[in-house]
Amino acid sequence: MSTPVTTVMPDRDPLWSRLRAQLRNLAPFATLIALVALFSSLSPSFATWGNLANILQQVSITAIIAVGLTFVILCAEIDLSVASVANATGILLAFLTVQDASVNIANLPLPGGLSIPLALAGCLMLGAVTAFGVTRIGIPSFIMTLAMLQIGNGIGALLVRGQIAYTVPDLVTTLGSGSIGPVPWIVVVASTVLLTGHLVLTYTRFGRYVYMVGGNREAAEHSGVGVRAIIGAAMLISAACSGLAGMLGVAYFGSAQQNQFDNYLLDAISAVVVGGTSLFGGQGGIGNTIIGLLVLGVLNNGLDHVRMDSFLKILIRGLVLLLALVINVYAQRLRSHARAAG
Amino acid sequence: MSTPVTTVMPDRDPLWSRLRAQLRNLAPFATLIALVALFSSLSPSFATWGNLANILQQVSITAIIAVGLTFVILCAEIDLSVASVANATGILLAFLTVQDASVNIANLPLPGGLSIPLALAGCLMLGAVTAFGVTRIGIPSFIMTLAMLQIGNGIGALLVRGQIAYTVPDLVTTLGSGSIGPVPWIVVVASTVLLTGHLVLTYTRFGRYVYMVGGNREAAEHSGVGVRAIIGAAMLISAACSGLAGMLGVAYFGSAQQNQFDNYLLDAISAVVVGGTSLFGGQGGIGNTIIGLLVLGVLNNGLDHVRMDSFLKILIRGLVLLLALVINVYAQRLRSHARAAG
Amino acid sequence: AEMGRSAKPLRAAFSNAGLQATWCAQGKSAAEYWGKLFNVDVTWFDGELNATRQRGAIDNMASQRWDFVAIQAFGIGTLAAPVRKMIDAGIPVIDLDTLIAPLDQLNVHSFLAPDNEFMGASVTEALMQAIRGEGTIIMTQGALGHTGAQGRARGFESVVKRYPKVEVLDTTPGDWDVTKVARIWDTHLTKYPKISAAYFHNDDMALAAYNVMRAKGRTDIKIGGCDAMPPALQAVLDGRMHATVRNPSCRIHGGAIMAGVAAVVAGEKTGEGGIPKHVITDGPVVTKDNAHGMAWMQKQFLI
Amino acid sequence: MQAEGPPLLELRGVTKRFAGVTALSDIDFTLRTGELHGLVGENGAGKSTLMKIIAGMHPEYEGEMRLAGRPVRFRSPRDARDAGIGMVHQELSIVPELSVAENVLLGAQPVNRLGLVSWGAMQRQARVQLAALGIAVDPTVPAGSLPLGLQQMVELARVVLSGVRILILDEPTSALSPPEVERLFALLDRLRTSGTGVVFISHFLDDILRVSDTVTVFRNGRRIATAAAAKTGKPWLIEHMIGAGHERLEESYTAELALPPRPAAPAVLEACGLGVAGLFDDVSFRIHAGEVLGLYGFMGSGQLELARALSGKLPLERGTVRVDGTPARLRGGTPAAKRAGIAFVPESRRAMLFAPEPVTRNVTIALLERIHRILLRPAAERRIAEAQVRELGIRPARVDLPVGALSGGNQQKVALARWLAHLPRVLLLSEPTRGMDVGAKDDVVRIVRGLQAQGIAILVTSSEPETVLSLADRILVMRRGRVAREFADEPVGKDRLLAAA
Ligand SMILES: Nc1ncnc2c1ncn2[C@@H]1O[C@H](COP(=O)(O)OP(=O)(O)OP(=O)(O)O)[C@@H](O)[C@H]1O
Ligand SMILES: Nc1ncnc2c1ncn2[C@@H]1O[C@H](COP(=O)(O)OP(=O)(O)OP(=O)(O)O)[C@@H](O)[C@H]1O
Ligand SMILES: [Mg+2]
Ligand SMILES: [Mg+2]
Repeated sequence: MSTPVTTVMPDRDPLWSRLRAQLRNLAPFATLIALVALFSSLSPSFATWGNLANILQQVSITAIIAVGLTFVILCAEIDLSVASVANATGILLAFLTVQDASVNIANLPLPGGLSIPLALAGCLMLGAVTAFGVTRIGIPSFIMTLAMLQIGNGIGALLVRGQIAYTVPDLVTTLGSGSIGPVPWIVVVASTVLLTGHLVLTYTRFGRYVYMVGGNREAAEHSGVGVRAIIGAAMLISAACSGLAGMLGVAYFGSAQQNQFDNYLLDAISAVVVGGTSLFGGQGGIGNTIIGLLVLGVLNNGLDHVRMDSFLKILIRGLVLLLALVINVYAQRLRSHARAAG
Repeated sequence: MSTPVTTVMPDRDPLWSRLRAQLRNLAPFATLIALVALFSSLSPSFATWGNLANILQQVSITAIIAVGLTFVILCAEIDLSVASVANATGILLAFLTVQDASVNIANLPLPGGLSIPLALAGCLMLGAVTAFGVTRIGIPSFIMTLAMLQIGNGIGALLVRGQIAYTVPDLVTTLGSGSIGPVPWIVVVASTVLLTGHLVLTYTRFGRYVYMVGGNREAAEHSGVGVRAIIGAAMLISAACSGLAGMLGVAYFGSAQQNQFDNYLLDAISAVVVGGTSLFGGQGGIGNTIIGLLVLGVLNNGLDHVRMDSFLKILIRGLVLLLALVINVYAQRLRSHARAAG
Repeated sequence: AEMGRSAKPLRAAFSNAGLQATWCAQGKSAAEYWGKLFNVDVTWFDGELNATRQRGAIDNMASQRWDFVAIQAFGIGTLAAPVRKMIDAGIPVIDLDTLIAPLDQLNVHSFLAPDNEFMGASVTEALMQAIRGEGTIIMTQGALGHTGAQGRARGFESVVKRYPKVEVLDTTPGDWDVTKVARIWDTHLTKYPKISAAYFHNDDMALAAYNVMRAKGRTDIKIGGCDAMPPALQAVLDGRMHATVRNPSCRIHGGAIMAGVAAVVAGEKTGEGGIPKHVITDGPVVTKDNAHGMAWMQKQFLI
Repeated sequence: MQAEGPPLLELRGVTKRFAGVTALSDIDFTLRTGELHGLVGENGAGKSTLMKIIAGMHPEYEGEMRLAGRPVRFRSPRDARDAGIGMVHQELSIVPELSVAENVLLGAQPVNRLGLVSWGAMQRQARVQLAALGIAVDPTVPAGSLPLGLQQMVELARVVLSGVRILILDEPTSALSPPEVERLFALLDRLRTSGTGVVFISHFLDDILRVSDTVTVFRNGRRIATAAAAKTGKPWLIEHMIGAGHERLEESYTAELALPPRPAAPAVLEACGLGVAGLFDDVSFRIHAGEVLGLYGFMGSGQLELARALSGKLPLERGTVRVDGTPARLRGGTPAAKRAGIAFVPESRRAMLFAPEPVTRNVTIALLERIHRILLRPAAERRIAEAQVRELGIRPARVDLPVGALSGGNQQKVALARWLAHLPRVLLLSEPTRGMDVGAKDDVVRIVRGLQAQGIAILVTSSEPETVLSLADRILVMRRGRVAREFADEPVGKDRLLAAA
């Protein structure tokens, strides 16, 4: 073989080039800062500690769902069933818990906390069906999860039969609606899930495979990565996260009913992509998702603090979302220019 | 020139191989036949002429939306804003029409049918924004139209302000809810739109370009096709179809209100993909969409005819949808095997 | 207790199920109208017909200071935590139309609501009179999970039971969704050649179904609705609908302003000696006879 | 042949920069009427870039272009087409779902008086155009259902016969069988007589010398030389392409070589009765330790699919595979093949590299589990990648650069490095030198020789005789999915291979 004529060189200007490489991540961050500044100037009640706690609490459920969705989207797949699985799991949990006499559901109460593992098993089963459909049968995830969305809704409807159930096991009630000191438990749980997701994606072999599968599926396959196993695992993780969010959500809202989680689908997808994770896979991560969550959380919360025509709010939310996306795209373009020039 | 030496033998058994090649289209058709047989056996009121008219009428609005969506999906893009644009257009039309005194909206009534072109211009403007975002800024259509979904909802909310408007111009009322003899006008309109869509896709260069762009974007570009113009046009067509559906829908339902069309998003997407048009573009067409529309139309209508637990219906619809998808995928696989072996 | 205009401007927060619904939008206007008269500055938190969004909005409401608060919950039970926080902070919370949580679990200042069972029963009774206690009837329900719909269905059934010659053909829910109602009614009209009357859990669904009936030339069906919003009054007047019953949005939302002002200015207590824990705000059945007056009262935000 | 026609196309001082990289600098280029102009150069020399400028795909450039004397500037491929310029691209551009007829007339579907697409006319016209290239296929079948070589012919039929005045062919022959190439050349000859100017790019220097009137050599984005083909020769071309160091390369182009005697080593890979319906059948062979088996066949003979099947990518329907005597369960896909010790480098770079990811991750993706079962160890990864970069002489020698920013030849080396850092028992190389310039090809030969010395079994599949001849110790020739002949321990040359195929 040829003699080594070249030596390995370090980066020329590490700080500046690192910054530029982070542009994709910086753009949503800038959006976040801008929104915070805007709402702080518009309303004195916005920039308070109490409201910060509010925001964190409000994004917690979305956050848990978004972690699973981040795995799926990094694999260049999509999961449209997250909200529906969350709903079905929450309802299943309540269905398996003793309800107040006033609640009129033919449910199957189980002793103790047994309903928790069973509900989790339920959502994992839904995830397994999705994984099977996508990886084995080969149905594109977009339509497979579209069908699962309806199946999840169907299961929820069948169990709760238009009624509302209120009681879930104590453990879940505590985690969903209790606090330790000033910090709501649900924020703690969401942070833990986010952190775990980040660690898995960044520091484990599985996490690397997720990025590689999303980056170039064929190349991953040719490198001996079990692509179908990775995608299946991402689908299962997504179902598990949704299930957890559904259980805590029932405790948080204090009730389990049909269609309760519907808008978490768009919220979670928006959070992931506004944060800058690419829908084409392979780029982004939990850090991005956190920024995306905060952008949307601040936007939703901030608009409530500003006196404004209620009917205008919906439009403004849409416009800000669009603006965030445009900024993202331009930032990404700048970044790839920077990289090509570097 | 030398005699042709590279020859691909013509198919041995043209009929059978043609049939096999059509499997992708046959599978949804078989699903349709099975559903019709099932519901006919379950309910005597299902297989009647009157009910056929019902089904056709019920799928008409979805059909008009689905035509535009077929163009978009054939280009390998997606439009999640169809229902929202339909809603906004319907509301805009009512907003520009003189309302009954009992309706309490600060609207801007225009004389005569002037509101119709204006409402159409409105939906085309929304389509133009989408087209600009997707083709010029480069935002993936999935998230661009997600943002437009919210913007459309915002515009609708701002115009109708929680009220319900009832009146639209006479022309629209006739087309949306009138009949010629036994045939509802809306079925005539939907058929015309479907037929036009089919003719455009099959017999115009533009239509063929749509397939080329979806089948191999690079090849289309190399052949001098203005890919961005084609995608932009598909987005505009989708917006126009949605707008038309929204206007007729308001007449059909007799009212314009917020969130009225929400179901049509999933219905239209399901119709297109259940019919066998590929989400990856380039394969399928209006013929497929028609089958998909009928499958879903029969399913929704048939379940209404069967005496069955209302809560179970939701689950059953989801399961049948999933089944249709699985059959589609297997049929396609069989077909490509047939092709590889042929 | 003594009532009247507040001397200093009061800050009140309101939220109802979702301003997409005409009933809620009318309630907002009524609250703002009465608020102006009583020197109350009303801030609105839209529920957007969505349990999650409303919860977020009420969380935000609860992190601010108010003199009093009035809430109609979109999803029962979903707002209990932030509402409890406001009650604990001493803010009078007036519960509108739908229970925020079972009354024994949450100490709201008062619960102003119509009796859904009564509304369902009274309109059904009017329909029974119209068809002389004989024939067939269909009920198109709201969302099955909705307590209002459940009450209206109970009222309907209690009346129908008393008419043995009336057959109930179908009770498929329309989920408040006019597109679904149109589809269901296509099927009903095909399936049942003879339908004498139809009861809808709200007027919007009734008017959507009327559209289908007219298209199929079946305008002989006696239609009953609920809410008696202006377009339905118009429909009653020109004979498209036979009857509806007033679900008095203005009375409920305006009443909340008065209850709030009384609580804050005059220190009116809740329960015995003050405002009752549960105030039933029923409205009347509306037929051609009283529709004009009902329309006038609504314009003045009286009912 | 002489080309003294008037200038058809003239480029003056064309420079093209891509965000910091100068792909072309100050190029002058002239194409005359009725001239067939051969264009050669190393990978990344800028040949395709110049042609894309001519075909309107890069509207931003410096310099000027004149068409028949008049200055032009194309904003889009459509402009160029309207001006009578057609290009067959290096990458196949077929729309697989559409019919053969539509692919032949892609973007120029015939319309009737009403402006509607006329399907009948389209099929007739497609038949005529295909027949001119000597192929008869049913124009109504989807183009994607044809073998790769025919797909390429369909694309050629589209551009070559669309009546263009200037025809650009960017490596059109890499997927064609020799008879197909012959027919293409005959057609080009006819076009030339009718006054069409043709630019022909290829790494097959013999072909270039055979058909061209004029040849131009590019190096590092500059035009190095232009001369009448008759006055040059292969050594001249190589010298101008490579600059210094060309002498060694010229030697490796011997016409006939003797395959070495079979080594007395144990069999590593034993394949027995392999088959997949419609692709190949009844294929059996063994590869010994330290042996390179060449698998040669025309496009569509099944050799590429065979390699994919051995890699676990394509499910085998019949037959058994043993590695070191142990049966390999390939049902589990590529991970199972990898566990069995089989590694695969596919023919397309796009199918093996993660373009935006740094070199390190591209090198270590296949051996992460050897570093740690669960966790990642970035420092260890970096060390491994740096060692490989040094070993293979990958330039620039930076492991943190996105692999997409490397030139083609270097990308190919990174793909090889992935398996060198973690030696498999069996290495499957599919078209390892397709589209590579002579220098890069030579690097691959040396890398393969190094691996051979370490005792692994190597299978090289290719439809280019040169590739197989330069690498293999023993050669199997495949024809229509079956093994047609074996060459072992005997002299073999290009003509004998072709005769067997
Ligand atoms: N779109 C692009 N963006 C950035 N760089 C590019 C782009 N296209 C080409 N280049 C660079 O321009 C140079 C010339 O590339 P070009 O494709 O013209 O080479 P070539 O001579 O055709 O090589 P080959 O023989 O491998 O096809 C290379 O360094 C390549 O990386
Ligand atoms: N798109 C690009 N972005 C950034 N740098 C590039 C790009 N394309 C090429 N380069 C760099 O430009 C330099 C020249 O590339 P070129 O393709 O000419 O290399 P080369 O010496 O011909 O290599 P090989 O013989 O392996 O093809 C290389 O250092 C390469 O990394
Ligand atoms: Mg080179
Ligand atoms: Mg090239």
